[in-house]
Amino acid sequence: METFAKKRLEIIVETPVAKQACAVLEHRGVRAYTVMQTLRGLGEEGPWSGEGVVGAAGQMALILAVTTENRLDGVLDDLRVLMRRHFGYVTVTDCEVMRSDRF
Amino acid sequence: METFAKKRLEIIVETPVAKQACAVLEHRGVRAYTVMQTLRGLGEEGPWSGEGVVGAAGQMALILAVTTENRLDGVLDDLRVLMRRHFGYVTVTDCEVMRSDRF
Amino acid sequence: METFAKKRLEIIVETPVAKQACAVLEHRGVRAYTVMQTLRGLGEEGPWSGEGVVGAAGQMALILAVTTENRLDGVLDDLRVLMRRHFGYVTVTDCEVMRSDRF
Amino acid sequence: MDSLALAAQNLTSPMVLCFALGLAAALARSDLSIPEPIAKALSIYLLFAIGMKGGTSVAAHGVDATLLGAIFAGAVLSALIPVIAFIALRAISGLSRVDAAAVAAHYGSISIVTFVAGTSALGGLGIDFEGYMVAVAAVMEAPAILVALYLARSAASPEDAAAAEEEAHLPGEPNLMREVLLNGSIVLLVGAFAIGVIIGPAGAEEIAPFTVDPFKGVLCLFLLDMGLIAGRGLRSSVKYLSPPVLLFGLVAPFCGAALGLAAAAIVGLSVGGAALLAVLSASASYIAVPAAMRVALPQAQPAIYLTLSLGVTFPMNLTLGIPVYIAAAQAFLA
Amino acid sequence: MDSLALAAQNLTSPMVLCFALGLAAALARSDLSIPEPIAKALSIYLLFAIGMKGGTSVAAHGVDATLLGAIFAGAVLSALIPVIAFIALRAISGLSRVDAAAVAAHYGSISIVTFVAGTSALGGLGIDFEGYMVAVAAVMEAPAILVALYLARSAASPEDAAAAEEEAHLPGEPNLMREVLLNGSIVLLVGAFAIGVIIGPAGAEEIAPFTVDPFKGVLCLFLLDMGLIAGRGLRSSVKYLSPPVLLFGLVAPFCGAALGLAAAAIVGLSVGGAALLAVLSASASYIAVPAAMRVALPQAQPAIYLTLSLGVTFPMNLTLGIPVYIAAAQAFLA
Amino acid sequence: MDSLALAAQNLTSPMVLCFALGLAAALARSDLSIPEPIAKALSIYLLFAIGMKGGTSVAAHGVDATLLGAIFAGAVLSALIPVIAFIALRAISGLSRVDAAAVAAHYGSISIVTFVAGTSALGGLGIDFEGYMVAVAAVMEAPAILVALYLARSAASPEDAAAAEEEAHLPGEPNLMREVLLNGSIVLLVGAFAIGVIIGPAGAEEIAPFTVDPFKGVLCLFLLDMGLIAGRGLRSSVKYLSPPVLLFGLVAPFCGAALGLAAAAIVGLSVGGAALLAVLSASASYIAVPAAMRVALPQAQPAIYLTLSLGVTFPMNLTLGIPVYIAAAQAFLA
Ligand SMILES: Nc1ncnc2c1ncn2[C@@H]1O[C@H](COP(=O)(O)O)[C@@H](O)[C@H]1O
Ligand SMILES: Nc1ncnc2c1ncn2[C@@H]1O[C@H](COP(=O)(O)O)[C@@H](O)[C@H]1O
Ligand SMILES: Nc1ncnc2c1ncn2[C@@H]1O[C@H](COP(=O)(O)O)[C@@H](O)[C@H]1O
Ligand code: NA
Ligand code: NA
Ligand code: NA
Repeated sequence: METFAKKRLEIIVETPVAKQACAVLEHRGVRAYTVMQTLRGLGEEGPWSGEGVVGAAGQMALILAVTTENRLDGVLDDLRVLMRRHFGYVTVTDCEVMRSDRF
Repeated sequence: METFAKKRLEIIVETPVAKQACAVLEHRGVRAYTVMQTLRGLGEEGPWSGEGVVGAAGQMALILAVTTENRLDGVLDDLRVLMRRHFGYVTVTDCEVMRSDRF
Repeated sequence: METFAKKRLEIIVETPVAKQACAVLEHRGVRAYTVMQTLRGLGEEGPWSGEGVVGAAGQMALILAVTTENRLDGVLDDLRVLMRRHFGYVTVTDCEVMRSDRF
Repeated sequence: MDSLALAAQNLTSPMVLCFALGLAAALARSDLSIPEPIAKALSIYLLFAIGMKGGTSVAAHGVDATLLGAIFAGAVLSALIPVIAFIALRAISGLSRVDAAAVAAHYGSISIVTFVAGTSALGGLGIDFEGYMVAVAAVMEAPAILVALYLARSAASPEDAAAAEEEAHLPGEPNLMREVLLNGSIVLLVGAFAIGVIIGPAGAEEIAPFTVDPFKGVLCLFLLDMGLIAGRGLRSSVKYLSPPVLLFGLVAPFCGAALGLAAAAIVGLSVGGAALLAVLSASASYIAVPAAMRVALPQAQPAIYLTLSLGVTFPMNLTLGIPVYIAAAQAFLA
Repeated sequence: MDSLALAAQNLTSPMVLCFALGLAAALARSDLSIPEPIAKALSIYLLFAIGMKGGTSVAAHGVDATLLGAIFAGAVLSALIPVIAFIALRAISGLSRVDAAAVAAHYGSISIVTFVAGTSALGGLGIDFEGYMVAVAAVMEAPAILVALYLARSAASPEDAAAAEEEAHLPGEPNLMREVLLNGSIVLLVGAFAIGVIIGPAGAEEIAPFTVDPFKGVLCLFLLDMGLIAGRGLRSSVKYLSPPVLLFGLVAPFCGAALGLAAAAIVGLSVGGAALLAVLSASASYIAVPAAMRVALPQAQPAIYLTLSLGVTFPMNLTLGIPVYIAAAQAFLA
Repeated sequence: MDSLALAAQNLTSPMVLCFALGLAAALARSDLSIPEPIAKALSIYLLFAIGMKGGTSVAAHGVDATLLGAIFAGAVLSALIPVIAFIALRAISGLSRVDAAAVAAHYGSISIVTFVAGTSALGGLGIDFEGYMVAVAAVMEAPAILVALYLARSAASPEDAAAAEEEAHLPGEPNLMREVLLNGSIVLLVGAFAIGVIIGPAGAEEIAPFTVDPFKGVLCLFLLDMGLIAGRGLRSSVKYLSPPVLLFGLVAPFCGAALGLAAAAIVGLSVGGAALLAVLSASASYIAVPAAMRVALPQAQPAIYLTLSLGVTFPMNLTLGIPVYIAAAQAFLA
């Protein structure tokens, strides 16, 4: 079956900044994303856990966005600025999708 | 260490249809999958959020299934039919696994 | 924009053993990971669901770790031992990141 | 107390104010939110408590012949209202057949929290009602869905019909009726009702500090959540509602209530029971039916039916509708 | 009241009916479910409230020498029952050593919700019990695990031993005993017990509208959830239970209860305390032990031990066992 | 009762003991934990109930001129305390400007659960307080953040300034003040307060079995959770707190409380109101401000401010501070 090559962005970012990360995506033409919760983790700042935590600080969100290669550079430019001082990271993976039009 | 090439299917689909998407996988020989919850997102239909929502409508589920390449075509055929009128999308990514037999 | 090739490890493992899987990662030099919850699934052992379940047994966790290729062999060696008798699996995917230093 | 005084008093009840707080918070883009599992738990609590209450009351007062009449009336109303709604929508709204059918399904079916708010308003006025109205509520969930699907499919476009056909051949095509009838909410409501019937008032006494005492407070919190959801929905989707559709969302409940009252009079329900049958007929589903529509009528737009049901009709019923229906029941039946 | 009348009355209690509702819903494949964090919260509430209740009661009535005896008896029962269970299972069931040991661990350990249901049944009958039975419950969680692991490992196959050996060299190999003893449930139960002892009845009064009044209702909701889980487990895994294993799940509790009663008589517990020691001995863990087995005995099949404990023994204890154990305690000790 | 006796009594309250249990469990690495949605729900409940209580009390007792004075005093304290804290931290702690400013923001702002614990301690002593102190609490959340950001930015390093500048040009740069003011906690607190004012004591009576009766018990569970979080934070991050910073976390609250008392005396609050203004001034935010700092001052280290606020100051206030502030209010104002 024919599939189309796209880029899968996976952004793990501290929850208080997740909204801004999404705004960056939208601004750079990524008009679809999905946000997920994470439970706990380990990073440069040591361990963290969201269990029992009430506020957004100290929690990490995962943002998933499948988009086209041509949008990638702009998105990564802005994300690099955003992530310079915030916890988290960004990965880009190659993926295939079934419908080219909707990305 | 020796690893084996497989395909990682990631399906994001509206929750009321997740069960049917899983049935499609099973029917096409994908005998293992994992379902995860998502929090909120943006898509062609605009923004959505699961926060405070009681029913399944208006929520999106993520289905993860690692399978062999030869099963892919059948699965995607059926998923294409299913996803034609439902919210969400499907991505396929190359991945490596440690044990070939169990996929 | 310049990006760097890394490996994305995705481990799905039964929750009671998730802590040990994380210890394995740390021991092999993977100093960052994120743990997520999963909802339900199907596998060799049949279907499972975390809904309404109080204990850790019978639930599956997802561990995400982006790391460098040179750490992979050691990690997979230990994970192979761990996963031999526990439910779940490990996938490795190629990915690109924006900052090389932090992985 | 006349209907306006009732409505005014209703507007300053903690329930309505909590809903208003949620609505205002969402419209002002506050990040106030109730976690999803908590919202589910509140809903489970309300279904459990209201079902139990109905069952206990049936155990205490027994049932009479009107029970069967009321159940039958509920089923008929649930099947009839979508037909009328569909015709009205097609006549005035410009909605496609599919969208009109989907909206119609919501108005034939019921909203249990509107029902609960109705019982709470009756309680505040000291008006009794038949305990089995809970069972009537359960019965009214499903027929509307069947009728609406029939309306939608009977005139589907060729492409829609083809797509539906192809999808129907996929494995795992859900047995919709089974899913609706075994829907968690219905099972819990009916199950708690049955438990209430079995344990009776003495048994219910044991757990009353859980099921009865905090009931109104929990309802307040749930209405806060509903306000948040309704506000969010209005903010993002009110643009999908044309004026005639909006009008439908405001007027249809009164027509539904009138039908409900008429049926109640025929069946011989008490004033309280009649008011509740009116509330049920006036209310529009926003949990079970939307999920069923996404499965069975995916080409209908949820932005229309969900926003109309939750953002327009629900608040109207909560604030204005319920006191009016109660006053009408008092006027016509007492 | 004889044991049959007790059992009959018990069958129509809201607690048992809620469990039955959950079981029926799951077997009928309804999508009714309690969100996972809510189930955890209900369990936290029950542990907190029952621990507090026990501690308060100890503060009110003081402790006597039987406290130490009861704790000792609990530890011995927890260590002894798995040995007997293991021998019995090997003799009749055809389970492998590893599976038999894993099952045995569950029956030596305890189920706190069965204990809670037991206290609730005693309360309904107006029978008092020693507040420190809560501490006895906590003590009985762990020994069974140690004994069962010893049984499993003492005769592991060479491959199993090699695999366990290799795994033991992985970093982060958990300190099982530490994890079991500092298990959240035990810490909460013992901590709430200690708080109850410190604050005493006067302090407990302050929070009684939270810890006491809604207790039974919360228990009902938790049992609804357990019914759902048990039903789901039975549906997918009853096929893994051979007739002898099923029989074990139904009969072993009575043997455990008999041992518990004997120990209670020796130690000198009251009728209520004896009934609870019987309940604890009869009950099978379904939270702590399964998790420990997955870590320490991964080759044992959870489909067997979980389904047996939760799907067979728990319902039997809840419906038939508890009234029988209470009646037996009354007959033998009063 | 003198302040030591008060403190001693306070130490054996169920509230403090629950916090201690959580702290001990976390330090012992128990896996006890409260699911995140449950912790959020407990917090929502407390905000709702305390807001409602304040509003109802205002409806009952009316407001006088001191209301405006108290609100003004709260705003001034919230703006002033960070300046003093910042100067003190720069003088004694060796923290960078940015870290000092971030810490200062926390101490100018407030912790609502400390406030709730204060009202609960007052209730235990039978001391009344002005219902509108809830509104004062809400007012004190935000000014501290603005002042601290000003302090941080007025002397940012060139790189920091450049980075902030560049980040400020990103799309979606949040409107911080808007977000803080429309923060869910503030909206809920103020909204529930307003609802309480509207419905008054009669309306509040209806939902008192939910908002009032179980209040202390829910507070206990929430404090258990806070103990768990505080212990976890201390375990992983106490190493980031140098002795002078630790000292600050222990002493600053008393200075804040003294300022609060002075302001209360000027404004003319009652003893209870004065004690609460002292508690608010002494308390340090651990929900709203940390989140705001992560957005607006990302280069400040959360391991410092969160651990200090939640792991050091909160327990100190809960155990020692509150009784001392109440005793001081009694001594100075009665
Ligand atoms: N390209 C994408 N990347 C990430 N999430 C997506 C994407 N497309 C759709 N989604 C998710 O699926 C939901 C429904 O999408 P849609 O069908 O476009 O309305 C969105 O709200 C997102 O949560
Ligand atoms: N390489 C990584 N793989 C997986 N998760 C990561 C990685 N780096 C950071 N994270 C997650 O992001 C959080 C913050 O990371 P850091 O900015 O390194 O403190 C960590 O606690 C992890 O949850
Ligand atoms: N290939 C796979 N793709 C996705 N999830 C899987 C896969 N294999 C196993 N899982 C998940 O891991 C659980 C345990 O798998 P198993 O060890 O096969 O019983 C399953 O129930 C799934 O949730
Ligand atoms: Na209706
Ligand atoms: Na036992
Ligand atoms: Na302060």
